[in-house]
Amino acid sequence: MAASPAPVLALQGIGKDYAATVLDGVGLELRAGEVLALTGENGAGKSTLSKIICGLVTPTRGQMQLGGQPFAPRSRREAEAQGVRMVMQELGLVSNLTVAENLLMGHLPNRGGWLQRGRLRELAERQLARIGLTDIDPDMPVSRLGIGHQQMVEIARNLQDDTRILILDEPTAMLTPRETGRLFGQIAELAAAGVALIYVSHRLEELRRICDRVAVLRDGRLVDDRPMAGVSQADLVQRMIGRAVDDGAQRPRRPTGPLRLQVRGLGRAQVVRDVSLDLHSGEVLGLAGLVGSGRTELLRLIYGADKADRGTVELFTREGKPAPQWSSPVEAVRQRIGLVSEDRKSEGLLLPQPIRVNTTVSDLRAVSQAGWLQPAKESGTVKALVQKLRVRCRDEEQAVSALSGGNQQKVVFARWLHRDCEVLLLDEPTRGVDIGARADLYAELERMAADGRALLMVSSDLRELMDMCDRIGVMSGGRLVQVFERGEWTEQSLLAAAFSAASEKTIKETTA
Amino acid sequence: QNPPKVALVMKSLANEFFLTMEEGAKAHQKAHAKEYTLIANGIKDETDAAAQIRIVEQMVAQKVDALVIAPADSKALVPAIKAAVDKGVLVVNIDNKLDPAALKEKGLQVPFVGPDNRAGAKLVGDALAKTLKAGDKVGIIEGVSTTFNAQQRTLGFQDAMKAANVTVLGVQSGQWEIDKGNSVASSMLREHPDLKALLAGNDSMALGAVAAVKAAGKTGKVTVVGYDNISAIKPMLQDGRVLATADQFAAKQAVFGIETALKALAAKTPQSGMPAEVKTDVVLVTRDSK
Amino acid sequence: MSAALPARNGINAQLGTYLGLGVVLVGMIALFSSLSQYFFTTDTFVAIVNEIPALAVMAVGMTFVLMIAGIDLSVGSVLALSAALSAMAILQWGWSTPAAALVGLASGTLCGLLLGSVSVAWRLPSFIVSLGMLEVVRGGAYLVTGSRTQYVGDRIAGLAAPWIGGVSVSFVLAVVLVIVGQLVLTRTVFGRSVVGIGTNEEAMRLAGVDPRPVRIIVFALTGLLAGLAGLMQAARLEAADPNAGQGMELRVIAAVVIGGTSLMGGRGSVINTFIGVLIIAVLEAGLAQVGASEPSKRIITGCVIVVAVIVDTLRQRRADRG
Amino acid sequence: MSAALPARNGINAQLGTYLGLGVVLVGMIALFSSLSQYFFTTDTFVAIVNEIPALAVMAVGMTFVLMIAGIDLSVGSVLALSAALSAMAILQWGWSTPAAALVGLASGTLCGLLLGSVSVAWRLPSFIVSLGMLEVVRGGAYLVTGSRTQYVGDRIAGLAAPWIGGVSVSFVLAVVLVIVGQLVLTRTVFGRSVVGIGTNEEAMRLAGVDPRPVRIIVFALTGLLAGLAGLMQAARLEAADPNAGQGMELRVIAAVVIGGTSLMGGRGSVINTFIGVLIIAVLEAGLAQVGASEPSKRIITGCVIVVAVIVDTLRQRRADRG
Ligand SMILES: Nc1ncnc2c1ncn2[C@@H]1O[C@H](COP(=O)(O)OP(=O)(O)OP(=O)(O)O)[C@@H](O)[C@H]1O
Ligand SMILES: Nc1ncnc2c1ncn2[C@@H]1O[C@H](COP(=O)(O)OP(=O)(O)OP(=O)(O)O)[C@@H](O)[C@H]1O
Ligand SMILES: [Mg+2]
Ligand SMILES: [Mg+2]
Repeated sequence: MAASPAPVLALQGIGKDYAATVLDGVGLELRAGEVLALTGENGAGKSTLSKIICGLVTPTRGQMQLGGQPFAPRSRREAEAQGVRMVMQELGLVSNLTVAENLLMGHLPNRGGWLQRGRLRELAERQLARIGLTDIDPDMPVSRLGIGHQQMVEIARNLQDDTRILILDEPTAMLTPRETGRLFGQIAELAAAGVALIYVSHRLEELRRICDRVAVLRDGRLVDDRPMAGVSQADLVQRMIGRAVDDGAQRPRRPTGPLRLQVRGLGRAQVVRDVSLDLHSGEVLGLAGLVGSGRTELLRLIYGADKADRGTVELFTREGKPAPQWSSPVEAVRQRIGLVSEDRKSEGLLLPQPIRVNTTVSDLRAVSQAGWLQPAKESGTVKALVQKLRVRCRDEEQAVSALSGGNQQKVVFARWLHRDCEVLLLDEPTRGVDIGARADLYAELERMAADGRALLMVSSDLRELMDMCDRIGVMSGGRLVQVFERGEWTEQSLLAAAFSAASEKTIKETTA
Repeated sequence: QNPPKVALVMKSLANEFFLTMEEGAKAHQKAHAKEYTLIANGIKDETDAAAQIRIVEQMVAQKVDALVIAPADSKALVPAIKAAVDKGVLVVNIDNKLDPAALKEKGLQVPFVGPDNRAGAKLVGDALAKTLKAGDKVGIIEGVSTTFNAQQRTLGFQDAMKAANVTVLGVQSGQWEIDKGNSVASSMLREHPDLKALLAGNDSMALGAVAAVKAAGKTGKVTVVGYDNISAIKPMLQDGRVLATADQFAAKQAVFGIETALKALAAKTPQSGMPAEVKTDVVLVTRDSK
Repeated sequence: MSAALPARNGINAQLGTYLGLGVVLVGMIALFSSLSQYFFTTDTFVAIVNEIPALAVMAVGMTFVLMIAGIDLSVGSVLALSAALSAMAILQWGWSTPAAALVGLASGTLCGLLLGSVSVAWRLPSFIVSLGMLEVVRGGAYLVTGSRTQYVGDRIAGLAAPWIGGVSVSFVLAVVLVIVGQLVLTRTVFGRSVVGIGTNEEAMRLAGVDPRPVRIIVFALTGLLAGLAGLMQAARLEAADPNAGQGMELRVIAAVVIGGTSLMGGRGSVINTFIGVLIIAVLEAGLAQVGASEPSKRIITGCVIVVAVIVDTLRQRRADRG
Repeated sequence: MSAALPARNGINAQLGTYLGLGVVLVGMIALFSSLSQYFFTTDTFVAIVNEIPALAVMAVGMTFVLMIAGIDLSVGSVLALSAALSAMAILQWGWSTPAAALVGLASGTLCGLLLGSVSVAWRLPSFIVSLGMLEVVRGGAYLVTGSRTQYVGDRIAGLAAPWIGGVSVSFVLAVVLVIVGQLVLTRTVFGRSVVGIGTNEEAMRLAGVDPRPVRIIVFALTGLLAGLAGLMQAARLEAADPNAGQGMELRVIAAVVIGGTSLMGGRGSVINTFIGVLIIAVLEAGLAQVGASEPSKRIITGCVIVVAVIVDTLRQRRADRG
């Protein structure tokens, strides 16, 4: 990577104050053809810094130069006009518009205001092809895509020819290894073509794989900025959070208790087909699979959030007695089943409401008497959970919308701890969660398992599954194709299973 | 040969006055079932001329022989009536007189069968004036200010007050409604503590005014008069909470119009050969009226 | 910050919430007092106070409806129907006044229940269902009364009778309902569900709170309160007018929105709604009292609605930022 | 699936979109034809066709407003004001008819522009701003006309004059506007921005599309169309009635919502709106022709509104699933 001597982008003393100071005195240089890793704890200010660079947030202090010229974009549009683009951490697609329209929104091809539909399709197809999405119909409404595909579209949207700087804010949080691989290929190509990239992620092994340099933010300050070569993972963690974490060393299979959840022949349309599985007390069962393989839908069917076309789900108490059936989330929660959904923004959180309100919704009876809430009890309960999960916040009255992504996820988690769930369904539970917080969540999961609860966890992060789970089921094309016992799996065998059901065909079917 | 078909188009049938009118017409038709058939319609909102035009057009499409109409607006209905006449429908105007200038411009002759609202209001005002002294102060609660009848009644009230040298302190709209009439009345009573009487453009607003007088603790000190003689006003007349109202014989109004139309149909009188005006009665109603 | 979220710094912040609207209200009173010597008198305030119960009570219900991102356009018709039924129960069927009142309240509740159930069962926007109800229920009021204003007399005047210092029972009842409404919204499980459903219905469903019964109850409650408003109105006028309450839905919604409740759901306060009601009532009374002409009444009313909302919004934004 | 999303299977799917409402419409026509021998005649349909232009034109604008999750309650008042100004321009200022028409259109556009700008500038819900405008503009119409209907006569009747087969210029214009509206919505950058903003405003902002000018343009356009509706109405009445269009906002919204446009934004079709307008017009015409009583008119209208929306919703859901 031959870096040219003059930086394309230079930041000096960048600071941002909201109610509190979230960025302070950040100085950074970025050269053409370079991939910079930007990392740090949840709430360290990574997204804020990225947004400042691409014009979405105005800094309180400091200057920027782009190619030697002063650079102070007032809107994303202005930044994009100068070739500065960003893939946002949170999804920002418009569900009622087509894939093509989303890809080109802001510069739709037109003649006198009238869309040129042929050209639109052509441009969209070209852009999708860049990241290997040849199997998506550009005229399909985005609402029909799974969240993983949406993330790919979001990335594709920012792969433009005129890009000088591209920021990727946790692009792989929702992606499985295949898509991640394609993305990395694209990143290497861009870097070779002289584009400067900033890559924000909590997945340290990814950073080590593709980045040239690493910058670490802590509490809004830049605490480290050095070449990636020679930096060890432990070193990075130490820098990020100021302490070492246990990296989930090889643990033996947990002792399993009685059967708690029995799924038989569960299916819905073409998305989930004939899935049967058993989940035991004290066990963590993982679910791996490619984007769109039906894992999310399976969890929703079990939970009762969607109606199954066929199949049964049965729950057993700790004593092994069959519990009542349920057909809606409301009844499921009554049976102490919880779901951490993958899209916390639209399906999980009450964004403008305080942490307190978000936490106790899952069981308001526990903090009320005869229908009247007990404010002291409620606050106390939530305070304890906030402390236990180390949610970074002013206090439990802060609106969830003002928390960083990782901390928002902790609040979702707190909700189910409050409900004291016997069976917890987790869909990408550590999406966007920093390594320190992740360790906190893992520890909590560990405690739950040890306490005899049953956990079913979907994740696109194979490392996480391999570290945490006692068994891993692999879904492909809506089927549960194989279940591996601990010790039986390797990364290769899991991936092979995930690809087994001719995935290209699957995508075509499910999106038609 | 089928009996002729007559369409009766009124203003709001949610207004007791027009409802009574409709019922009178239906009773008349029942008694003369062999002589004609009747389609009666009203609009939702008394001032919605466009809605009434729609009904007139549908009546023409229904191929009625005669149209008896109480226009929601004395000018805006003229083009629709002209179109009806051109299609050979015989038109009779009741209740609210069509604008002579507009009719003239269209070269139309439409007989008006109905009362004189201004004269009727003057009757009520005169009855009130007898209980007042020169220099006393009163307030007027008008109907929807933009309507012809509301304007005529206010003018009639003012005529009477002027004749008796009584001061009218204000005219405010109660929108023909009991509730609005009530709040306007109570505001007037507060602003003018020496008010002696409230003249309401219809009985609904008079009912509202009575309630306002009571709430202000002025029962017996402030006289209320109304217009229309609806059934709910009768107990008020009896115990003196309302001094007087006017009766335009709603039930007969439409009947007069229908009879005029039937006569012309029978005699094959053309539209242009119809009489210009048939005045109907307005009488004063007080406790002593039978 | 809306009052549905308990204030952070206790009493002070709570008061701050009412400040923006309070300023508008006081400004209006001052203005009218300078324009009319009789405005700033006990009589005026007693009269205003006795005029608002129906509006206030409906606004309490509407606050809950807007909180769940719904809307109820049928309240004016429901008011008329419930007053009409009560009146007919007394006049035609010879029922006792309490029994007649119960019929009125029950009919209101049923209307709300129907509205809520239909909109929940078919997942239809309450806007359109209540628009349909507006027509149907008004038709019902005409049917019941034969489209004639029914004079009932003293027998139903109880609610409107002056009580302490000339203030009517209705007003006291309305104030009690405002306070109860606020407590229910902020301090009960039901209220919390309302806030949550208004903020993100799907999230609430996945968190195990079934939004459907909550929605239905909110509409039924609003129907009940509209029915009560019908009784209050009938008591004040000693008559039931089948045309009563026409266009009232927009006045009610204006009061609630002036009070800072969001039409998008999740944000609102019953106390602020009450201040909104006061603003509208003072405005109407003041304009009538100074004898403003019809066009100027319209223009001023429109401007006040918009200005009040702007003032409140700016204050709210400042508070959110600080 | 709404027609704003390009249909996947071309013509067939497109037709399917209109099926649910079409069934309701045909059912109503069949019913009224069986009730009245003169209903199914050219005269009736010509009359209906000439009644709807004002409603249809306003509904086109309202579709766009609902698409961006806004609402405009002021359209009825704007109709009255623009008719009033045009009439006064002719009567008082002695202007030519085209110049007067321009004044009417310009005033409508200005009202919409004001509404849009205020609601965008302070980020206020258009519901409340337009509620304020409803009052202010109505007051303006009273002022301009001196609260009296202004008779103008033949000179402004042009738009309503029968043209081909008795069908008026207004109707042809309305149909053209419906088609143009649909094309703008589905085939232009502006239309796609409208859909996008209604679906997810924040995402559009992030994608570099400033929602503010789009919002303002939508309201200005709706004002312009309401102004045009005012001219159409004035042409039919040959007069400007300051009370014209009262309560029209709810009829317009009912038509648009019956046509399947979502009040939450992002989803709608101008063609379907037009079918909604036809449903309302046929219903009103039919009820008038059979001479239904006032209460039954109300009750039937309310039920049809709700049933039409239920039918359309069920069809849409089935389509979405299949
Ligand atoms: N609009 C806002 N108003 C107030 N505070 C904010 C706002 N946006 C972000 N913050 C705060 O700024 C801090 C930095 O947030 P940011 O999203 O940049 O963190 P991050 O490093 O991207 O974290 P994560 O890894 O969780 O995505 C957090 O404490 C967050 O609560
Ligand atoms: N409502 C729907 N209509 C049509 N297709 C759908 C719908 N919901 C999901 N799908 C499709 O079903 C497939 C399975 O989706 P699901 O979200 O369960 O997969 P996943 O394994 O969780 O992947 P992801 O990483 O995308 O979340 C996807 O291809 C998705 O596009
Ligand atoms: Mg971030
Ligand atoms: Mg998923």
